Amino acid sequence: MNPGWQAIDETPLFERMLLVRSYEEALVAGHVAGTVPGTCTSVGQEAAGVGVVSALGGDDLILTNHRSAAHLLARGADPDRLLAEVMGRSGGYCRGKSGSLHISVRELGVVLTSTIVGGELSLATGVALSQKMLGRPGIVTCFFGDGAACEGVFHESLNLAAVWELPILYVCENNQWQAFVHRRETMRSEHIADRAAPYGIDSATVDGNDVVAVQRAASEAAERVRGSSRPFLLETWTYRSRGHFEPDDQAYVDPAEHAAWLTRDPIEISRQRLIGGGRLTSEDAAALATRARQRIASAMAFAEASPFPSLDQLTTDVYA
Amino acid sequence: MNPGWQAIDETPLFERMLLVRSYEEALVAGHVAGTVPGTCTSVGQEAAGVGVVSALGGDDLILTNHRSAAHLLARGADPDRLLAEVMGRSGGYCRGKSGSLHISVRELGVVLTSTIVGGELSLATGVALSQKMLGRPGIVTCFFGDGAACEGVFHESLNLAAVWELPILYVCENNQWQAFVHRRETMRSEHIADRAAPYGIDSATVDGNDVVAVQRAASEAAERVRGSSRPFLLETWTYRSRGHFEPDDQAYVDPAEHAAWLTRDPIEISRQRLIGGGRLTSEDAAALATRARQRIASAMAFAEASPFPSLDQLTTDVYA
Amino acid sequence: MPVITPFEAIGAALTEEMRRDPRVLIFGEGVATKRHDLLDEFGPARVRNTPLAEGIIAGTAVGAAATGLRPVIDLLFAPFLCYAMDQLVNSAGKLRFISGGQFAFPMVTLAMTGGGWGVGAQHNHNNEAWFVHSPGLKVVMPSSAADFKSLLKAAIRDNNPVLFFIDLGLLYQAGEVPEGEHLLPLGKASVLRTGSDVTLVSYGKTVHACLAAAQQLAEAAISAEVIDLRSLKPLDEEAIMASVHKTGRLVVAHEAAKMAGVGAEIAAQVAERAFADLRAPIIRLGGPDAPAAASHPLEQAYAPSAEAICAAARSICA
Amino acid sequence: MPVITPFEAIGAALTEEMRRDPRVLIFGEGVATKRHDLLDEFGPARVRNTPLAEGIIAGTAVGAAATGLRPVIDLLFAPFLCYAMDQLVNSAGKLRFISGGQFAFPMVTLAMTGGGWGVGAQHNHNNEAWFVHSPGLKVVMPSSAADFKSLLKAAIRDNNPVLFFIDLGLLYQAGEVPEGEHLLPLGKASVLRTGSDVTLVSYGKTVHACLAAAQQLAEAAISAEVIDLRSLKPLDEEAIMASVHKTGRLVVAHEAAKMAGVGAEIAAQVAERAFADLRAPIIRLGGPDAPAAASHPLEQAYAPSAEAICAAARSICA
Ligand SMILES: Cc1ncc(C[n+]2csc(CCOP(=O)(O)OP(=O)(O)O)c2C)c(N)n1
Ligand SMILES: Cc1ncc(C[n+]2csc(CCOP(=O)(O)OP(=O)(O)O)c2C)c(N)n1
Ligand SMILES: [Mg+2]
Ligand SMILES: [Mg+2]
Repeated sequence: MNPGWQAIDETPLFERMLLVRSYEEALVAGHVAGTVPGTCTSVGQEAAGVGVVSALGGDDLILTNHRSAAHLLARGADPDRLLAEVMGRSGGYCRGKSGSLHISVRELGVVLTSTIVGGELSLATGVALSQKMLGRPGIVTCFFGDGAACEGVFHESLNLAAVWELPILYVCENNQWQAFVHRRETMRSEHIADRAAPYGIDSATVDGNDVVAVQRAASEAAERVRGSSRPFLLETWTYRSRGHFEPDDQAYVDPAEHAAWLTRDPIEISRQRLIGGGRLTSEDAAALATRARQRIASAMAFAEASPFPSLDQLTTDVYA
Repeated sequence: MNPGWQAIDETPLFERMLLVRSYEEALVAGHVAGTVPGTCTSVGQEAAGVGVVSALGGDDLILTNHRSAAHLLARGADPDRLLAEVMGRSGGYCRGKSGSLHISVRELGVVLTSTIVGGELSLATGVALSQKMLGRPGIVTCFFGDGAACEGVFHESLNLAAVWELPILYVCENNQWQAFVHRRETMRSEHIADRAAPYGIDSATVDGNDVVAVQRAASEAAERVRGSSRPFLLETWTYRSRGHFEPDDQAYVDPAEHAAWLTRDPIEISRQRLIGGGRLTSEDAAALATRARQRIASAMAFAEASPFPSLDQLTTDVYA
Repeated sequence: MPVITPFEAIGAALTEEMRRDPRVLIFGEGVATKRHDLLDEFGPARVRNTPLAEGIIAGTAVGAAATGLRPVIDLLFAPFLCYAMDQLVNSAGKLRFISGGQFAFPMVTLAMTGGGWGVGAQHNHNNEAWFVHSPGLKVVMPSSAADFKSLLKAAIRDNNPVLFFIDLGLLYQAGEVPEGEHLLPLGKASVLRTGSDVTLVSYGKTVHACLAAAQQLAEAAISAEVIDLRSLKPLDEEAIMASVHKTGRLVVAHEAAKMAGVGAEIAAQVAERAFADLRAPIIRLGGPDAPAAASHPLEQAYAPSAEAICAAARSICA
Repeated sequence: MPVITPFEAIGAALTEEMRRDPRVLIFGEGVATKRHDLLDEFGPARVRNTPLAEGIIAGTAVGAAATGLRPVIDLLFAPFLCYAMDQLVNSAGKLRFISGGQFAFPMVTLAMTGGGWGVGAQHNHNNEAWFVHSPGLKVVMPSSAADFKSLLKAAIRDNNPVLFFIDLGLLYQAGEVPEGEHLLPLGKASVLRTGSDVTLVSYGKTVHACLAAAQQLAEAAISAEVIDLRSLKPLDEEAIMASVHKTGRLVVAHEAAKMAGVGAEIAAQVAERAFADLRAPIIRLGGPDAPAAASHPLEQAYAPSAEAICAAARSICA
């Protein structure tokens, strides 16, 4: 599936972004209220996550990290079980053992999520090796941040994927921040994509706040990986609007940079394009937002009703 | 000191290469005789090592690895103490505790030698940080192999050196081999130098078997590091003529490649140029070779006479 | 006496040592952001943010320590030390010996560990025993705000690589910290409560569980001595032996997994050197041989509780 | 019975398991070069050389294991595991638990350790205790050619990540290896010699020092039982308890540093569970708390000798 610009129906992407935003607004509110632990939100990065995931096929696999809400929800994860996991409840996808930072949902092909920065990069090659050697159709999409691109395993992963010709779509969400450090302080080049060529890997950079542009770029990139069984690196240029981890006063953030990016909120960009193109009225858009909030409200109810794991869970799931 | 081609006096470089070759021939003979443990020789790479080290100033520091004979001897290390170290004797530079694989000689500015592949890359940044923060004049030269360039720490080291503007001359001896694996099997590009640009580091590649070319390229590179207090990557293109570690039958080596490189033996290239240029007669050259062998013979006598460390050395030098 | 948190005590120790010695510097991911008071006072050369790369952060510290600086690095959470094991173990711990004593490595590595934030097993993993088992390193793990400051100052002045573990559960537990210059020698334990029936040995957060247990035991007319190791390497064997000589009974507790944890070393030393003094089995309490869960009740149940320590002591004092 | 070296026994185990199960593959630095017989039989997809990058070698194995393959990786020397600690400990050991049981990691990591080649502390470092202290892993360390084969076959069939340590000193010590299919369960120790006065517990190369010591002890009319742990995790506690119940005396010996080594765990378990059986202090012998030197006499003196084990046993059998 390689839809051209026209072919892309933006409304479902818009809805997914609304669901992600509502979900994370609920996490933030819950944190303030003391009912939800701190989390890494992807507010401002919804288009980067939703755009890529919506370009993937059902056979494709995904590896992600600590900032995974958009990837999981775009892939169709159940908000009930996600919220339950974040809140450490037995009804969560990982029985409450993961919490928010390393949620895997195998049934959706979201495998081996790691919160060790670079963990996803170190595991993606093996997942792709299985796909290749076992003759499975899907490619492997590996989401990582600009900070992860500073870890040595980034270098090792790309080099091995290139040498072994592994079907990996590397997706770097360059959100300008690496926890409490700006990308500027950690590398001389602006773009992670610049680093792919020496390994013999092709790359592209896309406006990560335009969900349609991301979806198209990701579709093209995924097709190249599928066709060549070679890795490709796609960089989504975006911004982490909220702090690194709740709570975070962002006192260290340059207000001008922050303000400039807020004017490019991915959901707002999408909303205006949909309304401008006559595909939605502002009432429709508002209704979709309300529906998303309602879905998350019921998920919160589910999560709060889900019991904590019993203490025997301390030692289960350790050995196979 | 930045001598142009003319200015370079090749004879002392030729002598150093002869000393290195004699030293390693003695190690090999000793190994066959059972008196010397196995070692990693740099036979075929003498020009790469001697050329670079001879371009450095007395204040400059060197980090090297398991294949260090040319670096150490070119820097003026005493063959007596080197051989004693390789043979695990108390008269060795490291009291016999290192053996051949991680010989440091602090008094010569050869610091923190590590046999962990990439170890020198992980330590060079800190040494350069000291030079910079303590206002010392010398730059830091870090020798590593093409294999080490596959370790993640290569990426981390170059990135940090670039961001912190550390005075490091990275020297990759690309000898085509990584133990029992050819470079071809481990990376898609032929040259390590290609990997420097994305970090914002300039690089150059030089014929590593031409000691004069290496000396000149290294002098220029060192001057750039000195002048800019920025890292630079120099790749010396050479070949590991003997095995990885004695003994090694090299059954895995392509005979054609091996033969082709043997025709470019760095010592022979130098010898012919010196004789051709009328700077040496073949008798002079032979006499220099004999002198080198004699020097190593006396070193072997010293080493064999040096006692093994006493058992109390098991627990000394652990804590400061 | 001023009451401050361990987070503040660490800042105070860093400030005092950086004022005292210009060779001391600190770097790590976000250090300059989170410790901007240090940045303001000492400037960007001595207080540095780094790229996200634990290996080179540690390697840079090792190289700098060997050549004249005295770096302190913040590697954040103990599991991230996994990316720096080569630099910490193979370089910092071994290169002095390998070089025949040519180099020393005065450096301190900070790492948070233990439960408290519900962040799960890739942030919460007490791996301090790895470093106790590795040559050439020192390992410190304080239990009070005052000790955080005194031990960190001593660690910075030590000429060897020191792993300084920060128990997350203590980071914001304010306590009295004396003004002015106080240093504690590395390798000396402290007897926080004297007793005659049983010795409770611990470190970090679990020390407080031992003190609570001792309180409960006192109500049951069992006199417990509580030892805070403070430093795991060097380990204060003599303090442990002296106490067991007196009490004849030993309970060792820590949050780290019991299996091959530091408690095993202590129990083994006592079983060898104080066997004649022992009047009862040596009991160890530690985390299960499993990763730590994010879920709050599981995370809290992972570490030995005062009740469990009390019950263990009672079982051997019967 | 054919007499082969452990190097050959490892090759035989790999060959048999790769024939039996097409999901088994092996990769590492030079594996395809050094094991060209495997390359010839199974081809370049299942026998792979890799770039020099332990982290991604291990990470690739973890990712492959979770998704249907059964990788064996060769990381060469134990100190090089330092570059793969995150993948082995934080991923292979923890992600099953973290994911609530969604993944299993059937993979084997080979690493050589111990003295014998005079290559110094960055090649020779027995760090197996780190992995015994880490959740979710299994740790195996054989002492004979036959066990190398049987334990490696069992490790390859195990559905968990197994660290398989190869004692360098044994690699070319040929021994009888029975033909055909023989597997040993992971977690079961073997009593190599029965005795009634003292129990000698060890693993790897040091098992042979214990057997020699037992011989010498017999001449002094001391009857020593020798236990080869074979697997360090799971640890066969019952075999140890049963033996100490009989002998009342325990000596534990290994080449790894004594400080916080596996011997500490064994001594601690006995001091807790078999206290009533103990008739004498528990003696541990292990390497000094120092890196291993390259110099031959120092390297050889690092590991406990038969004489030292014998003397230790005599000291508690007096
Ligand atoms: C190995 C490791 N080091 C540090 C951390 C702490 N940490 C968690 S997320 C993060 C920032 C990661 O930045 P980036 O890769 O750009 O991802 P982003 O958070 O921006 O999505 C850091 C430093 C970690 N989890 N793992
Ligand atoms: C971390 C680590 N992995 C593997 C080894 C084993 N080893 C020693 S040298 C070597 C090859 C290194 O290749 P390269 O970096 O090109 O240096 P060269 O030997 O060619 O000079 C290997 C694999 C090691 N010493 N350290
Ligand atoms: Mg980022
Ligand atoms: Mg090479």
